[in-house]
Amino acid sequence: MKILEVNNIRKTFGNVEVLKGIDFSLDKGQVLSIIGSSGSGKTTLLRCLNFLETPDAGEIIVNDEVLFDAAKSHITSESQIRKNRLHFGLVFQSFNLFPQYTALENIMLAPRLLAAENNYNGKSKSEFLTQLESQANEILAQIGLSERKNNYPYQLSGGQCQRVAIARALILKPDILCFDEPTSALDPELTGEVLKVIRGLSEQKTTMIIVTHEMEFARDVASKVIFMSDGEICEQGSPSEIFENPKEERTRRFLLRYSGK
Amino acid sequence: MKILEVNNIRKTFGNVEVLKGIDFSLDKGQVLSIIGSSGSGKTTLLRCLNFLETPDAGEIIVNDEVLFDAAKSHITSESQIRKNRLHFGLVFQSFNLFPQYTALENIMLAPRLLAAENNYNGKSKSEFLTQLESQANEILAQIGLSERKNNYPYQLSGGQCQRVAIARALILKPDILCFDEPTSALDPELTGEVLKVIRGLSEQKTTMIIVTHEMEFARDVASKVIFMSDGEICEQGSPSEIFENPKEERTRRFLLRYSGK
Amino acid sequence: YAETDSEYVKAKGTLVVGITVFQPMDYKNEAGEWLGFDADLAKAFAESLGVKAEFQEIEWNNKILELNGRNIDCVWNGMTLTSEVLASMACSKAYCNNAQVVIVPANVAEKFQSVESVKGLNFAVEHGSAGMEVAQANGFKTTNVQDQATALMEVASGTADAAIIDSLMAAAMVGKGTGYENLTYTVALNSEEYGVGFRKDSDLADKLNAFFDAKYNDGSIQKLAETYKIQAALIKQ
Amino acid sequence: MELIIKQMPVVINALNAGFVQTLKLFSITLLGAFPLGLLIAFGSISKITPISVITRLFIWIIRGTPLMIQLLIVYYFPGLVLHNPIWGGGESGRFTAAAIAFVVNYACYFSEIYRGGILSVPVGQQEAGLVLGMTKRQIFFHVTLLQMIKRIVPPISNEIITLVKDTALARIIALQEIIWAGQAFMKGSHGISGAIWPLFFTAFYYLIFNGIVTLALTKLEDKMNYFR
Amino acid sequence: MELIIKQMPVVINALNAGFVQTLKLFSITLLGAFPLGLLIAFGSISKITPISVITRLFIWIIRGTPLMIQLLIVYYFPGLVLHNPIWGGGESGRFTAAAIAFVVNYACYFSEIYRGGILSVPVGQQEAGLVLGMTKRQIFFHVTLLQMIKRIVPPISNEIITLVKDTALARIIALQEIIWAGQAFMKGSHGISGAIWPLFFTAFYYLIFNGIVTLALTKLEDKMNYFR
Ligand SMILES: Nc1ncnc2c1ncn2[C@@H]1O[C@H](COP(=O)(O)OP(=O)(O)OP(=O)(O)O)[C@@H](O)[C@H]1O
Ligand SMILES: Nc1ncnc2c1ncn2[C@@H]1O[C@H](COP(=O)(O)OP(=O)(O)OP(=O)(O)O)[C@@H](O)[C@H]1O
Ligand SMILES: [Mg+2]
Ligand SMILES: [Mg+2]
Repeated sequence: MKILEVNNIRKTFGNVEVLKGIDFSLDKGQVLSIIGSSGSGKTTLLRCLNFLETPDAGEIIVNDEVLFDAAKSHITSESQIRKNRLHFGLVFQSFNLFPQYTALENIMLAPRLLAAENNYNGKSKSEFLTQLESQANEILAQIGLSERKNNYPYQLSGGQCQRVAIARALILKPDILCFDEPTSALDPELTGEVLKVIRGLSEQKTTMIIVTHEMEFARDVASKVIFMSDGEICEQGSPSEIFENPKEERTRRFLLRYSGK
Repeated sequence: MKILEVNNIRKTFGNVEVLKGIDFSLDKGQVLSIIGSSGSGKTTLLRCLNFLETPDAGEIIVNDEVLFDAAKSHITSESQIRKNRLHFGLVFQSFNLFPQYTALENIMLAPRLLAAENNYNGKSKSEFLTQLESQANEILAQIGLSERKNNYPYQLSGGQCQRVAIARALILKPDILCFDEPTSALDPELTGEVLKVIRGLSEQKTTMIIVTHEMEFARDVASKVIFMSDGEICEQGSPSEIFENPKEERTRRFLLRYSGK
Repeated sequence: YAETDSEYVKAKGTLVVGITVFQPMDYKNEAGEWLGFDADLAKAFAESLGVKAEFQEIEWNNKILELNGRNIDCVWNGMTLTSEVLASMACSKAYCNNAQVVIVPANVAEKFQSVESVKGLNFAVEHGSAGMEVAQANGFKTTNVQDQATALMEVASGTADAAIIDSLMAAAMVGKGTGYENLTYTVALNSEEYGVGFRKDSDLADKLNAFFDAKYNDGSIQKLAETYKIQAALIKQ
Repeated sequence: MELIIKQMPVVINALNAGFVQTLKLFSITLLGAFPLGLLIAFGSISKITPISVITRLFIWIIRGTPLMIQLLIVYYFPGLVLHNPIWGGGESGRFTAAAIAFVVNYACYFSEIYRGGILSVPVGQQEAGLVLGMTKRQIFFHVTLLQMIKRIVPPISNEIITLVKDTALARIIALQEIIWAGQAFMKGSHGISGAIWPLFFTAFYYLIFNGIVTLALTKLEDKMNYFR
Repeated sequence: MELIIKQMPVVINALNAGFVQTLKLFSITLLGAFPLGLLIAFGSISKITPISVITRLFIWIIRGTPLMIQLLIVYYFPGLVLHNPIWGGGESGRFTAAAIAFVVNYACYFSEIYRGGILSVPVGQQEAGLVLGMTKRQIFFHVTLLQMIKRIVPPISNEIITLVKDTALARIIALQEIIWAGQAFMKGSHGISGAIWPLFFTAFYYLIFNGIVTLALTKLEDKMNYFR
């Protein structure tokens, strides 16, 4: 069952075409790994999916609903974009936790504000907050951070911060969770704990798109791999197709660089 | 032939004993990899070898010459310490290139100042500088940076910076070259080029001590591996001994953490 | 220091005269040289001591500091001999009459020709000046400003209804042909006298008194007064 | 020395009165310049070019000329040039004029600090808010504002310390602040004349005032340190 | 208006003369405060406790009191209290006293900036030098110094801009800088009296002076941008 369809996404900054027509689709519960060298447009693609950038052309379709159509983008209202964003979650490379809130507060802030706008969906405020907090606690337990929930970001290690960032995205129950190099700002030793959480999510059939430089992990966890080069999808397929039998010369060269030989 | 002997090095900061008696030795041309979890004292050990910290106890012997003996350390003169330092080279995790100098100037600065003190070893200044520059160019070619020699550090990628840092240490011809996590500040993609340079040095039989989190690389390049834990050497041996048949429970647990499983 | 103030002055060869710009007593011509009734007299007095007169503009507020700190040797600048001045300096005899007069905008001058009529006005006066004393003695409402020129400006800008300044200054600075054409002066609130101030215990005050006597007797002071049109105010020595 | 001890109570009383003026000017300047500065900052980063150009020109002029001249212009210009002496001549009119000059001057300095503060909050914070479905308004009030405040506390503190001393400039339009009160004893006031020590004594008032303000600001900075 | 045009040449001449004093004070303050500030900075981070404590106390007092009072004390204290009027009463003595007060005041402000600059060069730079066998002296001159200068250019620039305007304070001890020259026409000078516009006109001098200084400092900052 297709959850996401991306058609012919293009994006130009100034006079540099960064995305040159990206097409791919994703089934519910699949994990997509995007690999590719620096500057190939991976981050820009994720930012387009999360409406942080407006593509110049193309469509984004989620659950058969057209969320974005470049042809009509100028008539989309701010509040419509806000709603569209909630189909996606995004975990940044540099976490971007809110430094003035504890781990728990970071997780609860967005749903609390959203609910306040909707009069707490008919519940009383305190009832809603109790429910929200128990939900947040559940997620905290899932990522193994129950004990640090009252710590501020600066009191957490990089790996712990990234896990809070994942929890913050999860609580909004996005259809598709995106990761932009979730471990590249981390010490190698702390990388493991974040990868473990992502692996756990994949076992629960969370639909995910993961931009990563961790080749071994990408191969392990993905159901589908895209190799991007220079704003285009150069090659896509199953992990074994890409990693063991890359068809394209560019893919082969890219993978070689990771071994340092 | 023993090039380095370290006997019972101890170091305390405040009331925390960070190094609890470190003993090991190294033969000429060997490559030693030091692994161990964060806070186990690896950096402190390298800093002691390079006289950036003064150990509280122990000896450091290079080529049968006692460079450091804690019992006599208080009578060692500044200029003696300077001389001792030149037996070692140290490449920092964060490169610490001098930002106001080009790659070439970074490499030439220290030997130039040193020679100026010694009246250019009897040569004329211009003759000396020509020789030094051709030497620097040779090293730049060796690390593959001939074309970037006139760039300032901010114009270089992390991997290129680290290679310049290596060249800067090499030009002083140290007996033992030390690396403190030389790739951990780098994007995974740039790691390869630095590791390649280090691999090249090992093929030329450069004696090296490498603190690293790149387990695969450590296994590959090292002739000897030390696993440190909590200020002590927990286990040492050949790469295959440590990585395939670790004797100690602590070593096993540490290595497991790297797989993220 | 030398035994007496006159020896001190002679030893350094200059008599530093503290002044502010005050027409017609001390002011600069277009070439930038100091002239005026006080300035010319001071030059002559210095000459009689065998030293050179040096004019130094000061911040009027700081005149006692300047004198006691020996940055200047005398204050000779149309200075009214108020009780405060007499208490803190060694002063010469009075040499010139003065009055504190009320300055008002010319267009309303008719209404303010008596002490009674100006009672309700808001006055700008120089802080610590004779004008301030007179105003207080009459129970006027005052605003104290830094100097008399500022007091004039306060009236011109309408931030005060009236000012009280020296009549000699008023004659030179307000009315037709001056910078303040729209102002005029009306009531004189008192009569008072100008003197020259030296450091306490200075012997120069007596020397100046003798100098005044001599110059009055030979008629040169009177001639000088005519030059600056203040002959009417001159005091007989 | 004995004389000084005898004069002390009178002097202290007069200096205290002057100090009250100093303190009033100080407080009103802060109260006015904090919000006005924010307004000016928004003007200077406005996307409407005429607004931002004019605001920046205004900031440049105010920051480029001495506060002393600004005081003279604010106080005397309406009467002298516009022939409309809006301030009146009393102490309260002078105070109002001084307060306006100070508020505008400091608001311009503050605005530049605010601007820096707003721009220095990493854009990632905004984007994180957007991605979580927050509105721009919610992001400003719940995410950016406090981080901005944290960043501007140190530079604003410097300006506040400068303000402590700048209040002395108000004497140029005859506002009788503490230095004026100290100088009065040189000229004669309260039966004391030719006394210099009261003027120098005002330095202690400044040191103590300054010390208290510095302490309070350090406290505030510490308070903001609960996060990083 | 016509009158103003007639008065213009005379006024400009007089203002120029005042401006020369302003300029002289400005330059000498910088020339003196740059090296003295470094000395004070070294004192304040000295490992000899009495030196560092006394230096810091001194800095605290100077930064905590108005420059206006410092000017009054430097100029009048020797004569009034020590009975030794070292400055004399002339313009040159006043200038010397003003210059000393300004140099010391600004040196204290600069010293804090230097201190910050020295401490902000990462310790890794020193360690890299040590490991390469360089002496501490070589490291200071060949590695640290230029990086420190680069870091302090922006805050020093701010102080220099403030100095442009602070020079106006010297009028308190009757140094005839440009505002004094402007005010003189209110009282009568060069045959003009009761003219207020020259005083307001001085603002243009400040704006232009300020503009030139800002430009020069921006150039300098750009120059240091060849490395990061
Ligand atoms: N806002 C922008 N304005 C201009 N150019 C941009 C902008 N964002 C990205 N680019 C350019 O677009 C190209 C693709 O950038 P992008 O960040 O998507 O690459 P990436 O694949 O994520 O690389 P990396 O692996 O380094 O994160 C780069 O050349 C980048 O310089
Ligand atoms: N200058 C110092 N003062 C006080 N404690 C220090 C100092 N330097 C290091 N330590 C402490 O010594 C211990 C060992 O630190 P060290 O940096 O040697 O560990 P490491 O093995 O290099 O760790 P990592 O893998 O994180 O670099 C740590 O607990 C650290 O906090
Ligand atoms: Mg990216
Ligand atoms: Mg380390």
